[in-house]
Amino acid sequence: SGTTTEPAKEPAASEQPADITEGGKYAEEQVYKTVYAEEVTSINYLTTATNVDFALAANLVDTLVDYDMYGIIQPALAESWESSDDGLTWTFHLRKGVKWVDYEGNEVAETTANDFVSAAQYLLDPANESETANIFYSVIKNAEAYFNKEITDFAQVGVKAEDDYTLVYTLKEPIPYFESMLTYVCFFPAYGPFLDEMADMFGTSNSALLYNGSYLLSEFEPQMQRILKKNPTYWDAANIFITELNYKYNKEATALAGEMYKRGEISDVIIPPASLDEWMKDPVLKDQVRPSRLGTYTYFYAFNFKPTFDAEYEPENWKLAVNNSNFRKAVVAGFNRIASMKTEDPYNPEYRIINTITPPNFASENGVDFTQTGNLAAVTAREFFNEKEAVALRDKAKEELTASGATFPIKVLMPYNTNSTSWANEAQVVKQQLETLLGSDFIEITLLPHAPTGFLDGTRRAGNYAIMKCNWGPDYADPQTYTDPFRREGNYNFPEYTTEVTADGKNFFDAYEAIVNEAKTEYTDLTKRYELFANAEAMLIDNAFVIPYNVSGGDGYVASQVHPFETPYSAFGISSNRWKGQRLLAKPLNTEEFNAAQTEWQAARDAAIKDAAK
Amino acid sequence: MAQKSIEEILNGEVILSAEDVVIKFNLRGQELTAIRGASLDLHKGESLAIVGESGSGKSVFTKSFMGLLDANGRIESGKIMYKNQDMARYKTEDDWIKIRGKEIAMVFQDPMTSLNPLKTVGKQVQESIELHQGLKGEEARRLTIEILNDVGITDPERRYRQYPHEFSGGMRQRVVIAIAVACNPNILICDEPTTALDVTIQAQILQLLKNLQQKYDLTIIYITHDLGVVANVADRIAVMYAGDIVELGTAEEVFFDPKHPYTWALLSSLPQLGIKGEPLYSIKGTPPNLFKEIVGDAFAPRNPRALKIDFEQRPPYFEVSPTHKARTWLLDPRAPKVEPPLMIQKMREKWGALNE
Amino acid sequence: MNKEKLLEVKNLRVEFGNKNNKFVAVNDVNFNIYKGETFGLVGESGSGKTTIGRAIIRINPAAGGEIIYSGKKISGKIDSDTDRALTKKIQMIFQDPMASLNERAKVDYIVSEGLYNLKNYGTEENRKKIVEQALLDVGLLPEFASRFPHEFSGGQRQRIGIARALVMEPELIIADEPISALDVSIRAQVINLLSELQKQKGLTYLFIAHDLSVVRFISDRIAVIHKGKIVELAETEMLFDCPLHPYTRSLLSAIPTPNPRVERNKKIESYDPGSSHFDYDKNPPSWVEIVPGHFILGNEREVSEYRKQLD
Amino acid sequence: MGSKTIKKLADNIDPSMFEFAEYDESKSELTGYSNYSFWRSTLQVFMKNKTAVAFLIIVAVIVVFTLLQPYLPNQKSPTQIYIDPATGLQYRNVPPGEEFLFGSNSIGQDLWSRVWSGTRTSIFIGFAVGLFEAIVGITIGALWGYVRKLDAIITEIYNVWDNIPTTVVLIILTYIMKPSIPTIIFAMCMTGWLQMARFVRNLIIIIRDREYNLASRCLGTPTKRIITKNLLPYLVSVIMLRMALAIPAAIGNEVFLSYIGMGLPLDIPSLGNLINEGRALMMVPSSRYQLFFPAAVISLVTVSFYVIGNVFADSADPRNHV
Amino acid sequence: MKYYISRLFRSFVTLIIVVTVVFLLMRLMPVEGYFGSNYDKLDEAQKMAKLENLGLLDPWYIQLKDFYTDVLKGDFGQSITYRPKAQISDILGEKLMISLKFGLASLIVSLVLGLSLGILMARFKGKFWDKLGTGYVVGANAVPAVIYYLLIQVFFTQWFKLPLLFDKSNPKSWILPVMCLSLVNIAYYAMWIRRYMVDELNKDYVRLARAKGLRNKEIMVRHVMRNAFVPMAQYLPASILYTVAGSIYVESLFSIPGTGGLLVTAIQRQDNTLVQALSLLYSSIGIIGLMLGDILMASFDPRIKLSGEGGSR
Ligand SMILES: Nc1ncnc2c1ncn2[C@@H]1O[C@H](COP(=O)(O)OP(=O)(O)OP(=O)(O)O)[C@@H](O)[C@H]1O
Ligand SMILES: Nc1ncnc2c1ncn2[C@@H]1O[C@H](COP(=O)(O)OP(=O)(O)OP(=O)(O)O)[C@@H](O)[C@H]1O
Ligand SMILES: [Mg+2]
Ligand SMILES: [Mg+2]
Repeated sequence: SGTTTEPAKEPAASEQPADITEGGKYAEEQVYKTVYAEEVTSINYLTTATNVDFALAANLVDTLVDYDMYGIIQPALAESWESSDDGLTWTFHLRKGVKWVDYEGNEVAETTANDFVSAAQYLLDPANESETANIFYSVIKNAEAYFNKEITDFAQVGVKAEDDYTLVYTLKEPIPYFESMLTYVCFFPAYGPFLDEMADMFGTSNSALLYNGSYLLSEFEPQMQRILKKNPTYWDAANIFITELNYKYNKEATALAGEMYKRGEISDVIIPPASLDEWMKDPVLKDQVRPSRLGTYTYFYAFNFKPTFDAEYEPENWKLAVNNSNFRKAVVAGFNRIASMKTEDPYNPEYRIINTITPPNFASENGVDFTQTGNLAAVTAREFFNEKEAVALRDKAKEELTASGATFPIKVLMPYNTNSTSWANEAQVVKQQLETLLGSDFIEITLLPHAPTGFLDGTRRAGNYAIMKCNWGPDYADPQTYTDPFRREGNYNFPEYTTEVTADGKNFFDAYEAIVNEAKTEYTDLTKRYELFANAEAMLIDNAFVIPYNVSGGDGYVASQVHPFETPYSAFGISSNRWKGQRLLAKPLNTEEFNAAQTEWQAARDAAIKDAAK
Repeated sequence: MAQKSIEEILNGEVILSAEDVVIKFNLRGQELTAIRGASLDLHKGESLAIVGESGSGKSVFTKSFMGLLDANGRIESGKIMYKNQDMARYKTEDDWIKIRGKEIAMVFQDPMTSLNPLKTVGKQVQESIELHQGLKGEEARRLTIEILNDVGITDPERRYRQYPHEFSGGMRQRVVIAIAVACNPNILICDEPTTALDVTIQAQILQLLKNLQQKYDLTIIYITHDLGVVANVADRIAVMYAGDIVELGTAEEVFFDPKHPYTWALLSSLPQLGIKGEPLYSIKGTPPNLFKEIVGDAFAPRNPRALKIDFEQRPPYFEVSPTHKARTWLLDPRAPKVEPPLMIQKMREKWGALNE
Repeated sequence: MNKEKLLEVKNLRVEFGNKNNKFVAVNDVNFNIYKGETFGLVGESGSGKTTIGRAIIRINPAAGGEIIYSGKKISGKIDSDTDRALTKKIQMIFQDPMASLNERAKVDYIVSEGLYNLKNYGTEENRKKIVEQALLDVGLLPEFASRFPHEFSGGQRQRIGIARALVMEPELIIADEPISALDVSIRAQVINLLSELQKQKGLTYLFIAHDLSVVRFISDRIAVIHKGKIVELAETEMLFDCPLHPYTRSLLSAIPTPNPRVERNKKIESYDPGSSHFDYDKNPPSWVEIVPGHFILGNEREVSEYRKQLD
Repeated sequence: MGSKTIKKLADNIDPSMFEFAEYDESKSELTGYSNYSFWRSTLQVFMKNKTAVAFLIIVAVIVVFTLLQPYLPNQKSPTQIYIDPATGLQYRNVPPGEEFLFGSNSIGQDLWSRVWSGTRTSIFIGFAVGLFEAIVGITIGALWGYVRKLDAIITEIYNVWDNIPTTVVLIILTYIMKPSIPTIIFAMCMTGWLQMARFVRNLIIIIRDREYNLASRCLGTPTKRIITKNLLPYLVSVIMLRMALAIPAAIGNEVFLSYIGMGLPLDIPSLGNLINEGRALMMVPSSRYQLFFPAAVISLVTVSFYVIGNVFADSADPRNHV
Repeated sequence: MKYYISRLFRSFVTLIIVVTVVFLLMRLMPVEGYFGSNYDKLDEAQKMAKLENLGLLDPWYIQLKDFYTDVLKGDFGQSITYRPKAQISDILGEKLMISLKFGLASLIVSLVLGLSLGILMARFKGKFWDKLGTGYVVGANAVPAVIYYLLIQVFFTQWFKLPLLFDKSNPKSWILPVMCLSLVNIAYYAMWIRRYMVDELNKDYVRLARAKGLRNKEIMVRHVMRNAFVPMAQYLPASILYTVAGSIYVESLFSIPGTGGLLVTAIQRQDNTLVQALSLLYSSIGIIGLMLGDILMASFDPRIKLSGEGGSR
């Protein structure tokens, strides 16, 4: 059945608190200041796929729908929408009177359904090099053919403005997660005539962009600063509390930000692991330090089934080892993730460690989080690190491997990127910890430092590793997205090369693939769909094809005036980058306050999800 | 010609008098005695030539009259009297500024490097004038051009604006002389003014100096080891060896009646005296090491006619005539009678003897 | 004349600089050097004396004319055998004893450098012996072999330079102002040594100098060079007795004599090429043997004038 | 004048002294010259400079110590991460003390052994680069300066090579090769020899036409020997200076490379990455020791080589030998 | 004149070779680098589209031809990864100006202080000032700049109440960066001017000037200083021009939006067009700087005639 969303209530002006500080909780001056080291590459939100760029674009241009602070979809530019029964056609009814303004706040035009069509057309022109076009054309009908120039009539593409305020998307397949995709940059609107006018120059400076979001990019000087000013014409201006966002570029921000924060020159600081102790030891500073919120990027150590490395590291021997499940399991059981995690977070290493590839709070069905679904529930509950078991498994593996002609120690090539200090540190810990536990006569880990230039091509994609830490982030809010790395011809760990067989004699990977495919085509029964995905993921983990490691911890520890749980929450898309609804605190949260707030938030979210599921 | 005779000069005023000057240098922790008690009276208006082999201290001795010793050198003892002041006592730059240029000027040996390559020739001469004759601007310029003209530089107006590298060696030497003369000094010290030049130019420069001497009433000290030059210009000759003046006399006396074995050797080795096909007379050996203390006569080791005493005790000056003295034990009445070497005798035959 | 011509220089021309900026340092120079004689070359600074010497020893290439040694052309391209032979036969002594010795090498190496190059000394012991002998020949003690040049006085250094040339057992030595950098008192040492060696070994010298009194003492014949051209060439005494060319005369008149009586009254003859010569534009000078053995540069009219003077 | 009085003084001399002394010609040749050896004098002059000797000792001690350090008793490994047995936690940021002489870093490695191991690496890199630069730079520079025919071509090569941004070369090299000690040495050499070659060339041009070289040419000395015997010995002092300076320069370069992320991987400690790591702690007073120790060593090494190089260059100049 | 033309021509050839070599070297870089962090998620079609647009799929000689055709038209193209689609000239324009301003400020400071210190050192050779100066020179070179820049930034801002970061509107924020930029250069200039002055002081003409009766101070001012400056003059234009290259350390620390480190970033980010434009710029600066240096030196020193044969230099 189709879904219909009621128009949201306009937030009444009276709902805004009279006292913005709410009795001293919030700061008087709602101006956010920070220093940053990583410059945005582009403000052309239709082409870029870089996280820093999203963070900026999210506040400049609004989307059809948006998430609230608990991750529930809310109307935004679309006041209401419905889908057809076959789930292929989605119709959106747009809010009237939303203005496009330039960076100085001058009105240019009204935002209409046509702007979504224009944006799509721009996106699907290969000449514009959009890096997110594929996300768009993976779901919208005929979009891929248009992109590949197989059809030339744009009218055939599944995006249409029925009138100025009615937008219709036609999908390829009745995917259940389409709404979640709408907060992604490829579904952003852009004013057509302006796009045409700017052509190549669109999004190359703040004057080559129009704004209908909560902020205007009033100053944009790359490698120097950018200033965002509240957009007075924003349709939901009442919920924008921070009036100015001031970003100052500094390449040495990691070194300087702490000092600047202490001098009160900036609103927040990311505390590098190396100086964390210093902050924690100082009672005044400690009271301002808290962990940052978890993200959705996940990290896992992958076993490579298609080793291509130099003979010096014995790829043939590795093939024998990696296809031995006891060997892999011995490594899993012997891997003390907490020990290595301490290189990044010495105070609360467990916080970010996960047992799954799909992170918690990413997707849920019927109020049950995906990580608690099907066989994955057991995986989530399990303790991986077990010295005794590891030793036992090792002995078994050794026996089996000796029989199959492997030589010891098994050489394990483990690359890391030299531009990341924490990775280098972690790699050293992992090496030492595993070799100590399993014995260096059993495995010998060789760390392979690789320059950042061409890193992935030189290591993971080329199969030039034995075990390596990899990561993956979602493309839409559905568990399917986390199966991508392990598909055939995916260039992560090449599981299709495994020689392992299941109990019933089938090739292990074929068996896995069958489940995934079944799940993928299950569009209607989401409970079943989720369970199938969960079982597939559990299969990979249980058989030690990958070792789930951690979920990205945002920025580690921070001291910040920003309240981490007042921001919009979304597992995917750019909503969580929005400043909407946020206020700067008078005093930053400390860790206890953070934990309390998190618990509170989790409860509220669970309730909200249950609520929404009804 | 208003040229004074030797007698007139020697009876005239003593303008500068050095007495028992000892000059030492510190060199990397060692001490080098460059001048070992040399004395000299300089008479107003005379031309005195100092001859001697390289390293004998000619330059050091005369530089000490202007306070131009290198930083590692010092006057250990002795007096240098000028206008009733003992310049050996001078310490500060301020003391010397009153002497340098104004009273005593110097012409250096190497015309190629003695001029600042980046300043026009005119400016460099004019600098002297402004410094010592109190003239400025156009006046100074006019005088500069006049002096350039005096030293025989044709077309001085144009030359004024040229740089040293546009001048030939001879011309540069003239400029250096012009600079010295422009200071309007009483005494001019010419340290090897012509060594770097070829004979024709050399002759011109010497003539020039002689003319200037008359025009400006200069007292000139010539330092050279070319006896031909000496013969041309000198009224008196001082022969130096190893930091000491070993013989001093009028030009005639030294050329025609030399007394010191070193002077003999020096004159004997002149190729003009040689007979083709026969070896020239030559001084064997090398000069003494000035780092070591020299006992007796410094020339003794190279002197075939050295007396035993020469290795023991330093000879005093013996007066040959009121104007002629020499430091050699051979003049001591107790010494055996030694005839000057053959060459000297031959020379007398050829050019005549003293008082001829 | 029955003297053997060792070296013939014919119409030699030497140029410096590149095409656009050519400078002719030596132009149309002719002379012969006979075996066993000392040939003097005098002239003012920059007149091209050194350049001629260097052209003969092949440091400066000849731009025109030829140089013939023992009947063999040695200018221009020559094969490596001839090159080796010539290296041995023609040697040079340099003006500045300070600058011409490698300060960072021991005397032993300096003297044997040529031997190493020719590799003709047989055993190492033999080489030592040769060096020893060479040092003795120039009046130095053999033990000096292990010392460095800067420990020697100027005269001693120049003798090392001579020893270096001698070990090659050359036939012709080009002595480029070998004494002008030396002190009067040691000049004689070197001059004596050179004549001594000439007698002993039958050497031939090209003796370059600007000190005419020395040249007169040592040379058999003298060539006077002015601005890259030889203006007069004659046997020494003939040249000093009756110099013909105005430049030679002015040069001779300027020689300082160590005799105050003479010197004070001396008159210098000045030489001004502009006024001394007759219509060179129309009537260019040529190299004429005015009496046997006495050559002079002049045009017909001048030559007849000179003839008159001779008579 | 004063001669009368002098005569009196001289009166009491034994008349036998007024006889001719024996004259020995060869003795007069010998006067005043001593035995001399270039290197001995160089050493003597060098040794007279107290400061230089002090720095030489420092460098020697540092070099010897870095080599010996791993073999001394109770040394920790520079890459091992130390775990507190009591808590099972890594010894993170332990200030200098008994357990860790120079303290530990943020993941529990021993800074003492890291600093020495890093010094060893960096000095090795410095030496290797210095040596390579010297060999290649001198060879090419000498040919460039002495052999006229090669001048134009090498000059053009130089112009091109000199104008290609070093960073381009460095980054492309590190891309083609793995980040490792040989890579970094190779990368630095690729760009470093150029300056040396040019420097040598300019020096050689100054002295190539000196008379003693003409003399050698007249003696038929082949180019190779002229370069090795006549030219290079004159350059030894300046070349030594350059080489001495090449070592600190290479270390400084390594710091820069680490700074732009092209340096050695962290598991190969070097002064460059130690400093770069420590830099982040500049603002953390209690951890500044992590920067201080490597910085102190690097400064000491640099100053030492600088002073030694300069003093050595002075002492190798025979003008300064008496 | 002829000399300059032929020299310009040769420089031009060099320039072309340099840029071509850089161009080719950049093509050696892995394709991955042209894409952002999102590389993993792009499909083949997208990758090809991008490479196609960048012209990277053409054979190298076509790419080279296109590049030169554009350059001849005065078009340095658009940045590809650093700031996609932005005109190179726009990116560089501002950055060059700001680095130039800082560079010149620091150059002036370093010249004034460096030369004064150097002169002081030469004047009192072997005395206190000389020793102090030498200590400074050694120190400035020995301690890694990365370290003391940070120290200066942190402590000087505390002590003198100066802003931490550069701020266009606050003139005070110039002080520390200029100071950091100058520290090493002061040492450098002091060292060289001292050395040249000491060399000059040993020359004969100084002796003559002294004999003339000039005071030491006057000799310094009227004769030695200018002469000692000649060898430095050669490098001056290049130093001025090179100020536009900025300093990676200082600009990073003080948030100065200049060109410091731009080349490094551009190479690491594989922004080919930017790298090419920068190498063209820097090589031209190098070559022109050298030429201007020669001209300047010739104008200081009348002996130097550039038009002569290339001879010994
Ligand atoms: N600055 C100095 N330091 C050390 N020794 C010096 C210094 N100046 C001169 N001497 C020494 O003093 C001695 C005399 O030198 P001086 O220059 O006076 O000789 P000279 O007779 O002028 O020789 P020349 O004819 O070569 O000019 C020499 O042995 C020289 O080495
Ligand atoms: N390498 C060279 N390049 C250009 N010109 C040169 C070169 N060598 C010599 N000359 C010029 O050739 C002319 C003759 O020089 P040469 O050295 O032969 O003169 P010289 O008679 O030996 O003079 P001196 O008596 O000063 O040694 C001079 O004008 C000189 O400037
Ligand atoms: Mg002298
Ligand atoms: Mg010559």
